[in-house]
Amino acid sequence: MMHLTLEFGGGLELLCESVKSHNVDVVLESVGEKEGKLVMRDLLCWVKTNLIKERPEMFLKGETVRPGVLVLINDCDWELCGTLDAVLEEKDEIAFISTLHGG
Amino acid sequence: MMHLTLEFGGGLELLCESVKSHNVDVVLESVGEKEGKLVMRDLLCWVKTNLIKERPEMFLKGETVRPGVLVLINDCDWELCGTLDAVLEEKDEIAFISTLHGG
Amino acid sequence: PPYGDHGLSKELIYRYSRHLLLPDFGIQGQANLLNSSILVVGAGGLGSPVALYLAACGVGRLGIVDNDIVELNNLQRQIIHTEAFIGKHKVESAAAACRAINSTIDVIEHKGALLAVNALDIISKYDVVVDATDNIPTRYMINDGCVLLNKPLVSGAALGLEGQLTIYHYNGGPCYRCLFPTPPPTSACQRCSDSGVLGVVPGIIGCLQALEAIKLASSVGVSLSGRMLLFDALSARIRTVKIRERSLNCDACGENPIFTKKLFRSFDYENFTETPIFDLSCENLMLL
Amino acid sequence: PPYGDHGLSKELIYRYSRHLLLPDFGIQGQANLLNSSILVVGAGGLGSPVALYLAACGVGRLGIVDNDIVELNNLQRQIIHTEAFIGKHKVESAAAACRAINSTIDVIEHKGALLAVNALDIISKYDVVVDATDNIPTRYMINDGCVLLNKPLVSGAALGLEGQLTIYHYNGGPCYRCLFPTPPPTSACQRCSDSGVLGVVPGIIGCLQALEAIKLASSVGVSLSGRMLLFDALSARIRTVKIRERSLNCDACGENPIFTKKLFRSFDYENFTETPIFDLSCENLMLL
Ligand SMILES: [Zn+2]
Ligand SMILES: [Zn+2]
Repeated sequence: MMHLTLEFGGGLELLCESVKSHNVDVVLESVGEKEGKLVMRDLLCWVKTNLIKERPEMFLKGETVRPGVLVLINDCDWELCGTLDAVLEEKDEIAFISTLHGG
Repeated sequence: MMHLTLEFGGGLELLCESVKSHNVDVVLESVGEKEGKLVMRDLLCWVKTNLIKERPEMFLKGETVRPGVLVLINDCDWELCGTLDAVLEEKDEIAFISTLHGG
Repeated sequence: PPYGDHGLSKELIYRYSRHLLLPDFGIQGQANLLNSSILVVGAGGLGSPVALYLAACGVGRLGIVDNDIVELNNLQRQIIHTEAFIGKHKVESAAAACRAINSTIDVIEHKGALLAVNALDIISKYDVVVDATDNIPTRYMINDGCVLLNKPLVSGAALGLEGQLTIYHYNGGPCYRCLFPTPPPTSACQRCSDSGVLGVVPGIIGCLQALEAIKLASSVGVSLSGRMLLFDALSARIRTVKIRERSLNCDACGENPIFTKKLFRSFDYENFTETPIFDLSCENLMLL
Repeated sequence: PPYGDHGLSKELIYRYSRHLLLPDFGIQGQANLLNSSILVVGAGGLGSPVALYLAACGVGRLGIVDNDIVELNNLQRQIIHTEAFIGKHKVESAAAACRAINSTIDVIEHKGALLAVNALDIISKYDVVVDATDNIPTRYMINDGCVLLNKPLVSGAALGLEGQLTIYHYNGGPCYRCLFPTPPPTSACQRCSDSGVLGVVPGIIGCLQALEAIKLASSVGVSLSGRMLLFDALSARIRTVKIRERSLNCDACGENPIFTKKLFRSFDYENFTETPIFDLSCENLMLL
């Protein structure tokens, strides 16, 4: 089991009953394959199943997040950490932020 | 030896040649007594000796910081962590911020 | 309260429609704002955005206190004033700007300095106080007055390339004296007129003060009480730190406070802080 | 450049004295500002504080582009406009406000929309561009134009109770397309007119945009390039995150960019993003 903090912002929280911050325990058995490691690919599935209450197409497109969503692992763009293959560690903080266009 | 990040703000950086952030290694032997622990009391002495280049009276008054200086240990007011007796740990970040009054 | 039944006119619904659309704010938040009163102490670098945004958003009664006259060297940061108002009272200038943005709210001009003799009378007329002043005796005085009258205080400061922001005496949190029971040595007190300030730095802190005042007045969101925001413009670094709790020994808000309204009115804040309320400008240029 | 020898008149030295006193800014920073030119695209919620603070601080030439007319429901957040300007062009209103604060700078009015056909001509006249617009086709277009002309882009956005800020195409950092190579689905694009915005939120982001533009124009401090500031008003939480590097595959700034000036001028940004540039307001109210 891995304890993570998941955050949703920029409007994505509306998909999770308007709750922005979620402290979750992700059970390793239920996901992941390679040596019991939890990678972002697994987490996206877990989020879609467990947190997203409506319009999953506003969160995912194919196997990754939809265009216009920034993914941050411990305040760092997931593009710098391996995107879908980024390995997560206990107490990591993952944020999903929809980019804003208003002014 | 203990690695710490020390920050000075609100004008206190002027006492340290205008450098706001200092990555320092504090040698334990040189300070501290109780069981080799480094406490804030020791660190203030160390800072006064090693970093403050001018007007130490703008930093310390007696054995503590002068009135109007906030001390933060890992972004938390040192009043909540024991002030002079707060025990420091490896990689702690300690900030000394002079309060501002301008507007 | 006139908007207690959300009886907003068509015009007000249109004016504030961008607020009414917000699920987390909505008509209740707007009605709360329209029924609220906020006092802004200081119409300078911080007070400029505070007053403009509070007027624009629809605070029902907005009071502005200041003793100064608009000068050319204010205009680099005090965006509420224009060249046409140079030589006139800042309060008049600021009030005119607020009314030009929103003629439907009540803007009250308190011309003259906020002093211990008049502070309680003025503060008592408002729900929330914003400290946008530039000197330490006035900061202690506003704090003590807010504690005596049990008003939340949104306190901001800016100098050079840095800013600080918190809320005092709210929701069981600390007051200014809890953090700073002893005034700093006078040699540590700088004003913008002494040391300079990048104009947009008080702009940022002032906007954040306006936001916190709006949150308090509309009962929306989680306030900065118990936390302090520290802003460093050069590095674009902003962090929020946890500050101490209310002190039971505090002279203002502790279990045995020394202040009564009577003592407050005659308390000599300039002597207590060894600092004049009024700026002597070039004469007291200090390096730290 | 007229201020290249720091030849500031007595009046300008007095006007900007609070900047000149700053050791980290000083006369060189002020001279750089006075010699610089900044384009603000959008005179709405973000553009209001951007234009006011840039005018106040002494940017030598300040351009403002907007196609809109001032409406009453703008005044809840667009503090550069007043009731007296309702029905008039936002550019005229904003320029008048900037000139009233600082008659010594050059304020240029670009009335009408920034479109692919005219963007390069307009952007090419300025050193720094501030994106203070409210729609996604224009955001892609400004980005591509800034990359083609090699101008740094200070990009801010605000909606609801949140704001975002970064700098694109500066100092080897990423551009907007590096982060967002594919436009989001139209159902994910909201405007303030659709979903509402707390008025002071664009105020805070706009002031931070002004600061970053001033830092770029004056060559002072460390910019937000490579980092993005995320602001949540309800919790008063501000954090700065590290964003990806420039993408070598980027259509705009990569090693084999698809854009030429000619292609840019005829590129259909509305079709690319499946979003209209001009707001159809109530007709396209979307919930997310
Ligand atoms: Zn207290
Ligand atoms: Zn790019």
